Amino acid sequence: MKPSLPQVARIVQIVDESPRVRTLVFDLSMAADPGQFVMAWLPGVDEKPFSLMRAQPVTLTIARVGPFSSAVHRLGVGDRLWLRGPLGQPFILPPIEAGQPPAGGTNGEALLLVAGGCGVAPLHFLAERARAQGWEVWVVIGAQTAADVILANRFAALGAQVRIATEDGSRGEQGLATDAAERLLHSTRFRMVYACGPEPMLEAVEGLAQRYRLPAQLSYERYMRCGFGVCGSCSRDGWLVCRDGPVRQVEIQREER
Amino acid sequence: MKPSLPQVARIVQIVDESPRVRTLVFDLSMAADPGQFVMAWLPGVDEKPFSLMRAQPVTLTIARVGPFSSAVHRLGVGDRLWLRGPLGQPFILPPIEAGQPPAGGTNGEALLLVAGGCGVAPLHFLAERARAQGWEVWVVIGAQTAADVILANRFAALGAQVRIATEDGSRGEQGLATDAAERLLHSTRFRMVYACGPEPMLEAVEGLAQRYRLPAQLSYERYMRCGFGVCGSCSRDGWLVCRDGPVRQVEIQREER
Amino acid sequence: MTLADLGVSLCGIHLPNPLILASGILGTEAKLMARVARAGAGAVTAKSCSLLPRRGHPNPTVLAWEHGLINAVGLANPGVEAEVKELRQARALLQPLGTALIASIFADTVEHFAQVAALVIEAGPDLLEVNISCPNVHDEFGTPFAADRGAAAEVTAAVKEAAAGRVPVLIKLSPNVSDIAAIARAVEAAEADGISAINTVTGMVIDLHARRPILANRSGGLSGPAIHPLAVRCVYDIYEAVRLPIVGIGGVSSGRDAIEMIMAGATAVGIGSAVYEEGPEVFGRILREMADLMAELGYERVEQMRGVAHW
Amino acid sequence: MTLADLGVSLCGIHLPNPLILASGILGTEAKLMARVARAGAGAVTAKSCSLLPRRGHPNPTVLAWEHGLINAVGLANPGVEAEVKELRQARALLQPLGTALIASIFADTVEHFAQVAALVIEAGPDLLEVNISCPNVHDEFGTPFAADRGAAAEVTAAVKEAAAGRVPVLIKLSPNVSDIAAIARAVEAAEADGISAINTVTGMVIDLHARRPILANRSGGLSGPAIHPLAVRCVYDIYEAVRLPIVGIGGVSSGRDAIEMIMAGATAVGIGSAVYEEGPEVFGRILREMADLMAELGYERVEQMRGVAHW
Ligand SMILES: Cc1cc2nc3c(=O)[nH]c(=O)nc-3n(C[C@H](O)[C@H](O)[C@H](O)COP(=O)(O)OP(=O)(O)OC[C@H]3O[C@@H](n4cnc5c(N)ncnc54)[C@H](O)[C@@H]3O)c2cc1C
Ligand SMILES: Cc1cc2nc3c(=O)[nH]c(=O)nc-3n(C[C@H](O)[C@H](O)[C@H](O)COP(=O)(O)OP(=O)(O)OC[C@H]3O[C@@H](n4cnc5c(N)ncnc54)[C@H](O)[C@@H]3O)c2cc1C
Ligand SMILES: Cc1cc2nc3c(=O)[nH]c(=O)nc-3n(C[C@H](O)[C@H](O)[C@H](O)COP(=O)(O)O)c2cc1C
Ligand SMILES: Cc1cc2nc3c(=O)[nH]c(=O)nc-3n(C[C@H](O)[C@H](O)[C@H](O)COP(=O)(O)O)c2cc1C
Ligand code: FES
Ligand code: FES
Repeated sequence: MKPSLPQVARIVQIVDESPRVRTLVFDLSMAADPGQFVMAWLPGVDEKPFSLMRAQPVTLTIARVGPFSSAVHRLGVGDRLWLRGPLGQPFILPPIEAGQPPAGGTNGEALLLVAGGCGVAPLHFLAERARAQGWEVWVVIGAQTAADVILANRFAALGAQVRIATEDGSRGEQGLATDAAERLLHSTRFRMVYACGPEPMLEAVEGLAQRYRLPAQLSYERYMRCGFGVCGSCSRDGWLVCRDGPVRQVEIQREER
Repeated sequence: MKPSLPQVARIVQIVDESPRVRTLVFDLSMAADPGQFVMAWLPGVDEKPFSLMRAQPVTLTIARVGPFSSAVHRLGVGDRLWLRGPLGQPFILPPIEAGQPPAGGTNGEALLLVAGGCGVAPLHFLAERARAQGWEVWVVIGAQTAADVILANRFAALGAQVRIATEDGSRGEQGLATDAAERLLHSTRFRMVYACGPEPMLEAVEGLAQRYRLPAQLSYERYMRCGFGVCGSCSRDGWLVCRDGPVRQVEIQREER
Repeated sequence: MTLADLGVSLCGIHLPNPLILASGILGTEAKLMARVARAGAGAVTAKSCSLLPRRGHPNPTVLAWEHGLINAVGLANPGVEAEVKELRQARALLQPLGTALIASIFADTVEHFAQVAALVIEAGPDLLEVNISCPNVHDEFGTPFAADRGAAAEVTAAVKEAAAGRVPVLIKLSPNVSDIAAIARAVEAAEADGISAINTVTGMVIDLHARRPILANRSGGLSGPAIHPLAVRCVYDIYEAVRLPIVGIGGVSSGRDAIEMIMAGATAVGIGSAVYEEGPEVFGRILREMADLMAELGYERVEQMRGVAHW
Repeated sequence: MTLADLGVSLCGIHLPNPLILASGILGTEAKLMARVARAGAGAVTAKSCSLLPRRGHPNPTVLAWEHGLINAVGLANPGVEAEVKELRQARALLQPLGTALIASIFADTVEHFAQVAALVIEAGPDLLEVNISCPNVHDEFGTPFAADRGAAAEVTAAVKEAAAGRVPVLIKLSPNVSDIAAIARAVEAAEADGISAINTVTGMVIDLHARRPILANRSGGLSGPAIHPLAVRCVYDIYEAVRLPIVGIGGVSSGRDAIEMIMAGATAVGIGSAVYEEGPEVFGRILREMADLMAELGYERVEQMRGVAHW
């Protein structure tokens, strides 16, 4: 058995991304890939899963939505959280064929990342990896209102193309992230679609990917206990979010006619 | 914890060395060094330590002296014994300095092996290793009577110089192994003395080595339970035969005057 | 040697092979149980259910330490009403595969045990497992039913009456007792059809930096490789004490471990924590290892190995 | 942080550090105990002795499996008369090192416990440990003294009377019970000076080719890493139940494990099977790890950590 007890980690930096979302940087590094997650324990409070926003050092982007995330938001620099992981299956970048993508170029193919809510965290980690391999990366960040849009300039700093969609139109395009994604799919040649966010968004992205005949990788959330495929708490019809996921690979469907 | 449960092994060959001693060859190999031993289990009978006479394949030379060894002697080819090991500290060959010992030569230094009773078994393993490294090897085999002399021609076949001493003079020199050893120490320049046999013989060899200002390596026996330094059954004044030994390194003593 | 040769009969129910998914591992959903069945299990046990839904303990509830797992899920379950629906669906999915379905129940009182049993049987499981490792509320010390001969026998008798012969009843014993054979005898006298042994071993892991037990419940149940020799001893002791078939459970993660359980006296073998390392596919690997070992050892049928370590 | 800061007081006896060689490990000879003391142990416990010499069980008696050891040495010992000589010699060798000496006894009846106690005390050990994990011959089921509140209390009272205040008495409890805290309370009521917990956990390893348990005694006692969380839980439960000092024993093989025991409530920590991996030098390594961890956690004295996992 590979041990997976929680490791203590100290917060070394806190960045407020929005009124409800902050990014915590820890004094701990892990060998992990984008899309993988950790179980974060706050003694006496709870233990919950969070996607890695970065692994070296470990960085989490956490929305204040309930008791546990609120308790985490009350922590300051120097305070501790206990982490176990990395857990789960990561996003996979498309294999690079000989000489492709050329440094700085894309050979006409790009990666499309669609993020809703805290889904930006693992997708930022993915964008970083993809850019390092030379991929052209397009990101659509969806939010309800301008104040909820997070990490946009961080993506831009990576050299990714950023599109913002807010439901109230207060920043970027007005509408859902998937509307903005569809407009991009019209105009640009993509190799793969990645998405992380609320389940209705993932469903819509899956539909889009199918329509545009692209493979997709979608990251899901479920209540978790073990985080490693034993307790059955996170089952989606027999598919375990913690072990088989959180990232689900969707192949290009054969056309039905 | 490295596991050390018994492994089943089948006897593939039996060689009668004397009326009381036979050599059993098993269908099992171990990474082990001369001087190391195994615990041999016969279900429903007992478990006892035996020195490896060879490790690849595992070979044991066993004297019929009591209940367990008699039970082992009743086994035939195809029968099974259960072995755990290798255990204990091995004999160590002297470090080879650059170009020494020259292939086939000895630079005027040889190794002296003194064997009593079943002590021949680990010393045969040692002789094999030493010869392979090019050492000149002298062996003294002690026994009560000619019928008890074992493995003599096997040593000879390795190219070792063999001296036999029997207490009744029925084969080789008359007297104790240590008497014959002393005569050799007079005439030949040795680098190291190795001995395995009854404890009084080991004591005498230690005395000889000290007199001739040679380092010695002596292999001891004690009743054993765990075989790995936990139960304390095999203690010789705090020195554990199973774990610290069975081979004891005796450095050249400073001259007292 | 084909996999068909691994078939066994447990309380008159045919299992295509002796490996059973243990309760509480992946037994929360019909489709998940079907997945484990497809991976090779001869039977699957559902997560234990109670009369009313239970949220279970707060997290952390399940951890992996160096030599096994520790959990204090706290018997979270959706209650027997929802469970019956899940079991019905599971039954439909398992039937074509030939995999047996085992329902598992627990309760806080003897009466509630009987009630849940009567309700859960409506779903038509092939066997009913009764988890008596929960505290006995009739007992002033809160001793678990499984730690008391009288309480264990009472639960057994009540569930047997509720089952009314419609389904064989397995009583699942706890290793946290000084004499598991005595409990087994009491349960046999109360006419259990079989025994499952063992449930988890109570333990605790403390985090030095947090200065407290990691599990929110403080203590939890140890499972996995660390408890295997303890489980083998329990099965061995029970086999000496009673004539009932035994489902041997505890730290089985290889064909060797499974056959060891059978030689100790088990009719079938539960697999729980081993799912941790490699997922449901662990069933296929253990079955292949069992078949290879049986060929090596010269056995043709699983029953030939049962109890041979007793002499 | 110097090693001196690791000193603790156990039942009024000063130990230079909290690590104690557990009974039955390397405790057969005075010179062997002295060697362990030189390797760093704060106290050493001798192998348990009985009134008369005992050969113990035939081999195999001690095995290493993947996650620990299993043994059925069968309490082989030279009898109390020879033991007293060995203990006297041990005492002479340990005194200059500042290492405490703990005698260990067992017997088949309450009366014999008192007799061995009275005799062994003549050797002048610093503490007396009473191993009650052996079967109680007064009990019709052969229940171990450690599994029965009444029997445990009786032995405690008898040994305390024999000791007559000349040496503090530690009662060593078995984990093979359903409620170790209840036994601890009984032992406290009978005026034990401290509790050692735990002894080994009963288990079994079967060899598939031999088709039988490997130990000649069939079952044996599990120790080492596999039992550590079980031992921590026992110490935690006992600490909640009684006010006596506790020697926490079971699977301790690192500074982390030792501090975990202390946080669970242990005053001192027994080390047995960990000797398997690296010999008596394991004491030095664990002490260094403890010192480093205490510095990291901000503790200056061992007592500051005691029981902090309770809140
Ligand atoms: C694989 C995985 C990765 C995750 N990664 C992240 C992450 O990177 N950042 C993050 O903040 N959370 C993430 N979560 C969610 C996180 O685990 C918790 O569910 C979240 O912190 C809420 O816990 P709580 O106790 O504070 O509130 P709860 O009481 O559990 O939830 C309060 C309400 O908020 C809703 N909610 C839960 N999560 C979110 C969310 N992320 N955004 C909006 N509403 C939510 C719940 O459905 C509920 O209605 C992830 C979950 C999974 C399974
Ligand atoms: C490290 C180690 C290596 C050993 N290697 C070998 C080996 O290679 N071959 C081997 O035959 N034995 C070897 N032995 C001895 C072996 O373990 C048993 O002691 C021996 O087989 C006797 O066991 P038994 O039950 O048959 O007789 P027991 O009843 O134990 O002994 C009967 C009598 O024979 C004596 N005796 C024990 N061993 C011998 C012996 N080798 N020669 C003559 N008398 C003896 C005993 O002292 C006793 O008086 C070794 C022992 C140790 C500790
Ligand atoms: C996470 C988890 C949850 C469990 N839940 C239950 C349960 O609900 N009912 C039950 O009878 N046993 C439950 N158990 C115990 C197992 O069924 C099994 O008896 C135990 O884990 C030993 O087997 P193993 O070592 O193969 O895991 C659970 C075990 C684990 C690890
Ligand atoms: C080989 C062996 C012999 C033992 N003999 C005794 C004994 O004589 N008396 C006793 O009280 N405990 C005995 N024990 C139990 C240990 O003292 C200790 O309680 C147990 O091994 C748990 O600690 P550990 O995991 O550190 O080994 C023995 C343990 C082993 C492994
Ligand atoms: S959280 Fe336990 S199986 Fe996914
Ligand atoms: S045989 Fe157990 S210590 Fe040597």
